[in-house]
Amino acid sequence: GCTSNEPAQQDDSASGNGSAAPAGANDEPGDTVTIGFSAPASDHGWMGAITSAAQAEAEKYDDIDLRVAEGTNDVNLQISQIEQFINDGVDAIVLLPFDGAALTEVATQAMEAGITVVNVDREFSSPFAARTTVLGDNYGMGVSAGTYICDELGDTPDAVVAEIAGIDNLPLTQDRSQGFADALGDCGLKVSNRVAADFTVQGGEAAAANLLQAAPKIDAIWNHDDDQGVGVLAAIDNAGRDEFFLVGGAGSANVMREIQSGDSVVKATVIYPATQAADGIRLARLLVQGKAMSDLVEVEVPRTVQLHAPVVTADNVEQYIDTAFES
Amino acid sequence: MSEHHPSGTPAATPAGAQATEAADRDVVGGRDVARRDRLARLGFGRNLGLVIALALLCIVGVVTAGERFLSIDNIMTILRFAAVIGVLSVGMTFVITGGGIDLSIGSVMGLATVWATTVATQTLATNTHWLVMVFAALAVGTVAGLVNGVLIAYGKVVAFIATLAMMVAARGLAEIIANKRTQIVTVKPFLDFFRADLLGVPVLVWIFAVVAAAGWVLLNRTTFGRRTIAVGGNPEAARLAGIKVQRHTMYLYALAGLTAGIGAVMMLARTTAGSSTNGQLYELDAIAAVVVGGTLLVGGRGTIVGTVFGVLIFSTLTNVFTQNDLSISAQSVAKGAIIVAAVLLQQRFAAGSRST
Amino acid sequence: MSEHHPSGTPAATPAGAQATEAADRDVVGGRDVARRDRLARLGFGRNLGLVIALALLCIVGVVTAGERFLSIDNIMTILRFAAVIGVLSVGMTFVITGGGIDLSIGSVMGLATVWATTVATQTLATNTHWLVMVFAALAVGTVAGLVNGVLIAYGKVVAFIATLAMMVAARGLAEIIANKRTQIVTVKPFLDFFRADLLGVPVLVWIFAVVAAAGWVLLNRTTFGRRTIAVGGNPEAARLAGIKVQRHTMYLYALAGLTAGIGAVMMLARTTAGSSTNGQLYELDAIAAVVVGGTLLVGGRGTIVGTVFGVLIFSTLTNVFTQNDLSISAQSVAKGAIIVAAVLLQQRFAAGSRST
Amino acid sequence: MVTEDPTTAPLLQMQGIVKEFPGARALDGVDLDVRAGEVHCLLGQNGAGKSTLIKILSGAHQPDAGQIRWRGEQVTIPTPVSALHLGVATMYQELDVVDGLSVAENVFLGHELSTGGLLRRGEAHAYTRELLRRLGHPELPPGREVGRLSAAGKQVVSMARALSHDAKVIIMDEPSAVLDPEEVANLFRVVRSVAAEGVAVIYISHRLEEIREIGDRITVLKDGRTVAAGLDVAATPTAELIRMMTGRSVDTGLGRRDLDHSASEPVLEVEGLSLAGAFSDVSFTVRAGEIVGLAGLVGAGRSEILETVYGARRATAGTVRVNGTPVRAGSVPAAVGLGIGLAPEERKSQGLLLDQSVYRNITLSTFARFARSAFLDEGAERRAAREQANALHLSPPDVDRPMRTLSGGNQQKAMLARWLVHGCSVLLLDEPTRGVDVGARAEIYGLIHRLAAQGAAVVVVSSEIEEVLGLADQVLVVAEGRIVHQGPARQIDEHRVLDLVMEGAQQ
Ligand SMILES: Nc1ncnc2c1ncn2[C@@H]1O[C@H](COP(=O)(O)OP(=O)(O)OP(=O)(O)O)[C@@H](O)[C@H]1O
Ligand SMILES: Nc1ncnc2c1ncn2[C@@H]1O[C@H](COP(=O)(O)OP(=O)(O)OP(=O)(O)O)[C@@H](O)[C@H]1O
Ligand SMILES: [Mg+2]
Ligand SMILES: [Mg+2]
Repeated sequence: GCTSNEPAQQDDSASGNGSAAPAGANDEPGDTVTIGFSAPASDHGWMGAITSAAQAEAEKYDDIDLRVAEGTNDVNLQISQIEQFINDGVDAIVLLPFDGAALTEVATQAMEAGITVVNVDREFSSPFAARTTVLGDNYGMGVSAGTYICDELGDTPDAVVAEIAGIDNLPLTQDRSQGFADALGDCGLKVSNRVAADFTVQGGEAAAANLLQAAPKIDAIWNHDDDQGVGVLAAIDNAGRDEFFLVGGAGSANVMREIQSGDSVVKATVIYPATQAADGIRLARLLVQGKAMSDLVEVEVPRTVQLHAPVVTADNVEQYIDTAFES
Repeated sequence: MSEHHPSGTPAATPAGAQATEAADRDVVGGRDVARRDRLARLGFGRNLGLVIALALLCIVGVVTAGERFLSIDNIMTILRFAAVIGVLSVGMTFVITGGGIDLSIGSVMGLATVWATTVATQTLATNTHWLVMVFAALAVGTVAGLVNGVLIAYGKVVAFIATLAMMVAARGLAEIIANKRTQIVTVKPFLDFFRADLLGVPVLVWIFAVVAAAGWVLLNRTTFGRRTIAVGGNPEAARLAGIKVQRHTMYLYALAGLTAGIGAVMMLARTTAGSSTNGQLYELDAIAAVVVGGTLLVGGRGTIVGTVFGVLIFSTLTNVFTQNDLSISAQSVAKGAIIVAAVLLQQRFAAGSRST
Repeated sequence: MSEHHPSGTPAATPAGAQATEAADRDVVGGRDVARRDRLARLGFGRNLGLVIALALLCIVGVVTAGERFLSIDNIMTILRFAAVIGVLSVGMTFVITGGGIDLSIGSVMGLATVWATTVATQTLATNTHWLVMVFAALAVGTVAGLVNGVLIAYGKVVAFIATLAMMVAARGLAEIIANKRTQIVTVKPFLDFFRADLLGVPVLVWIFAVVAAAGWVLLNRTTFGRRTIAVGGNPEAARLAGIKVQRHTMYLYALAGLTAGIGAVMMLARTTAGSSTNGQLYELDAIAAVVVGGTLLVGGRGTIVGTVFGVLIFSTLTNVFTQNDLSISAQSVAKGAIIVAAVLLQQRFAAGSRST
Repeated sequence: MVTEDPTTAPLLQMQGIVKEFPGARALDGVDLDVRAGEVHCLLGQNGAGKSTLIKILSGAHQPDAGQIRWRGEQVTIPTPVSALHLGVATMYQELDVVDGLSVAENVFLGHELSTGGLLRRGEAHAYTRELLRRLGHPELPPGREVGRLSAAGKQVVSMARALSHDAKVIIMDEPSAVLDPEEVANLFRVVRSVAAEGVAVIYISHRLEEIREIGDRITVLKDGRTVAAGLDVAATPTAELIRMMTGRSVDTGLGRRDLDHSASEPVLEVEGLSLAGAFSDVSFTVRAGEIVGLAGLVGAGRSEILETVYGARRATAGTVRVNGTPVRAGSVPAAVGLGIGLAPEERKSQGLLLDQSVYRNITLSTFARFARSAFLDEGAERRAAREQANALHLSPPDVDRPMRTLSGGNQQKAMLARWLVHGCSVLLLDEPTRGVDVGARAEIYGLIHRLAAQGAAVVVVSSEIEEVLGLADQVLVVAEGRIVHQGPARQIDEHRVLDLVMEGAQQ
């Protein structure tokens, strides 16, 4: 059941999962807003989609001048990019930091220089570093995945649950695992095998191959990331195993098609929106132009927007598949 | 300026005190060295350290993970896991034996997976034959290797730097081509062929075996191999003996590129997807395997058997770690320690088999 | 690690053609080369290629980004960015000049940032003085370097492999200590000190300048530096001249570790956080800078001025790229091409300054 | 013979020195005594143990047994530094300078003039300048990078370093191997002057006439044992020395060859060959069976001429023909294909794979010919190599051992064997006897003659003018990259050659 990889969907995916399209006065062109954008290396599908969606979002507005300092996993370099934005006097910075804590100081500097900073996904360690934060819910993602597995396996108390994490030394991975463990704990389950990959296909494949070998019988697997999921599925296919079901993470179109097909081990995936940065761009524009989110909040843009991490299953996949990102 | 080398040989290298002293140890008078040499060439003496290391690992595996560790399934898992790096390591063995180094093969492999899975290539493959994809991957690998080779042999750019540049550039190019997406393999027959088993052994493992065997023959039984050893051992002497050193050097990198292309095909079969992240850091794994296997990093002496052992040791290690649910971090620390231990062990036995 | 070049960078082979032509025909060695020698040592001839490369980059910067590029602010941004890698590169220059290589300094730097920001260290630092953190970072770096040094000098493990093992192990250890979390610096005075400006120039840049100057003096004006060249150029001659080659080699890696420790302090100041991901791949950047700067990868010849230029070229490059909104992928491709171009340019000018 | 009065009492005594290397006993009970102010020569064949003995004396190796007495007191010399402190300075056989450092830095390497680690460069330069003046090379700038010096220049640096130590004993291990006659004379002047100051010099050389000229007493080693100690130079005939070294008598007399080859076919024709910066307009012809010798000073460009004929360097002008066929310029494979062979000057670094077996070294140019389509036939290679090894009396005759374990003379024979297996019509030999002992030397001479007799065209370069004159039919004198004389060897003598060289150098 593999499907095509045509890049088809960018434009509509940018509008987010079902949330209202921009409407009303907020879309009226205003003064041109120069926005600097920086994110970690877009070396896999989700992160690639983050950047593409942000760019596509900016395209839609004539009054946004987007400057993309494209991704890096070197915080030293990312700091330097923000410094350059400050030097250049951009109006706003949308920043998805490789490491929130490490970028906090330079973001604070930007705020002090009068630049509107919108923090995306990985949170700064100081509330003064950003005007608004758009957060994915990593802990919630783990909770969603764990809760789903609990629902499915609740009546098998000694079920074997395995976990294939992403890059293990990122705080977000730790948050996801924590949420997962907490949710499993609620129904008396625990993670019996845990491996970590690196958000890449090859990493997912290698980790899964060894995991399947180490655990002769599994009931459920949660894989943090649908990009590495391509490799994970290849490994599962290779091992010829199907006694378990797999829950994905992030919500790529590919995985949703697997869910839709019904004959795959993938039964569900937990969405982690790849449109956060695009949301950030919109918010930055509103903030600089002094507008509010008129269709939602009358006075000013809120300080924090936390996105939901819904579980996609065969029952509701139709609702999400059109807006999912291609890995 | 010129260098009149004090001690002639390894001196051409800055390898330092250790090289000189190792060389000293080498000066053996006895006449029955010859027989031992021959034994060593068969891989007994020289690889004893490696055999012991691998055996120890297996014992640890059995003790901690039980019989499951020695099951056919698990052994195939280890071998499948070893196969891709193994093929790259065979190419790397040639480059290192020839006195060079290639930091780019991981990236080049990634680039080849991406190139072979572009819409254009896959459409062509669907319309004609899946061999088109194989050909694309091999061609990309070989061409990248050739570029390395030309830069190093004719441009006289130090191998470390030329291939470092290629590593960076190939990764970037792969990202541009893939547009940061994971490109899924849609050519069914390709997957059917490479993901199959043959006589109970996965095709991937067969490929590794064939590449290793071909590499062994090439290095030990052909004029190409002899030239490689000569070029790596003393390039000036090789040149003055009439060997086309520059051209041969170029071939060596092209060969490494070719193995990267083969690795790419295997990677595609294994992961069913082309991605610019494929092969990241594989070059370091391959170098570690080659050196742990006993090939001299200064060139002039190489062993495919050792390399295969080196690869197996590392993949068994990972397997044992996973069986025991060890964290990746602890794995890293242990891996570092084991690399050093393996090299020390290997040195001890290699020296032993040579001098006593 | 060492390299046998197919046809030889100047020092590697005994009779490289270009080398011979460079020589003068006087029996024991030459006439008016002396003055040129002095000029070259001041860095004019030898670094001409680098100066040109940097100037070209700046011109590109100004043309594409306008005057903003030459603003004090932007120059400070470049320098602040260059500072950490710059300090590591100075240490790397010593190791490479001494005939070795260190693949671990990036990881060691990461480990040092983690160690210096553990709750224990920071509590101690809060209760006593922020120097405790500095000391912790420097100590961790130096000890890791010493371990490398001992393995290489006394254990006779090839530098490439020993430091590769350290790279893997240090990263793992850092992850274990940090428990995969980012540790925020809470010691205010530490940040106040290192994040300040002095005479309009950031303290980080001062540190880089001081380290570079100290490195220059150490390499060119002290016994230690001259012995480094001897150890890298001809270890056997160095040994016979009474230099304790092994001990010196060990010191070189300890020195590189120390610079990794200094880099860690700077990184902490810059990011206000210790993390096991800090410094990833910095070793390759440092090596590229050192070699582009003109230090021979085979050892025996090194230049701190060149290294500083190398670092500045790469950080200016990144800056220009960002100014021009170039994608990282395109940057990678360009970076690869520029590494090769810089080395070729550098070779040409270095050869030129020697032979005419 | 040796009377024990205080003035001639031994400064240094070595007794029963034994040194074992894995697989080889290099020294097996050596005695040596050296007096202040004498030039003590150490003689012995390749591999006799001379270098090993002096390495023990200089702290580079540790003896397994035996005693060292310094002014009558027993001492141990655990490191090179302790040797230097004792007053033993050494010029090693293999050039021991560091290319990346300046002359002065090399001179003071290991005992730098420094204050708190900071170098005192001015002082070091002044002192070095003084030493160089003393060595007859005031023109050499102390700041010059040693990598740019010729081999002779490096030897001077090495010597300056030995002198810088204010030593009581200076050891010179084959210092003259890379020097031409003028430089050797210069060296001897220095040796005499330091000896006159009461310093003992231990001098090693394979050139017996040098020993005659400079030596006071001689110790002869054979197979790691002292076979004669403290012989008086004047009182010992050369033939006797050779007999002690080799255990047999060797005819070293190189007469003059007096063969006329004008009737034979020209095999090698060189016309107007030039290499920018090295030599220009070199023309000569070598006929079948003829030996042509190139004489000249070190650095005259003789090696370059050979290497250019061979295609290892690309000529800037001129042609080379073999049996009438032009050789493609700058291509070694083309030259080898046409039957040219070169035994390069620096055997170890330019000629041999020291870690590979002897047979692989011998077949390095021919293994492809033995191969059946790309697949090696090592059996055939071994047989061919063994055949040549036996014909050349390679010792030991085992072709499977690593090249590194052979002595210098035998390594040289293996180089020649390579071209014998190949079957060359033109042989270019650069310093074929450098560092080769008398016994092996005679064999190599015989071999060269035999090759010529079989119809090969041979070109020989040697820094020993006597050797060139003795071996060759025709002599070319090279000075400053030009041929200044060409004629039959029997019509010229050593003095005339030197005169020609000097004239040529002045022009
Ligand atoms: N480091 C070493 N390891 C093993 N054997 C050695 C070593 N050095 C020397 N030998 C052996 O010891 C013997 C004596 O060697 P040595 O170099 O002292 O001879 P030599 O008299 O100086 O010869 P030459 O005239 O060629 O310089 C030789 O057989 C040599 O192969
Ligand atoms: N490898 C080298 N590097 C630099 N200069 C060299 C080199 N080889 C030779 N030269 C220089 O080239 C010139 C010719 O040297 P060449 O070696 O051909 O002389 P030669 O007559 O063969 O002397 P020798 O007896 O030392 O071999 C000399 O000035 C020498 O200094
Ligand atoms: Mg000797
Ligand atoms: Mg010569």
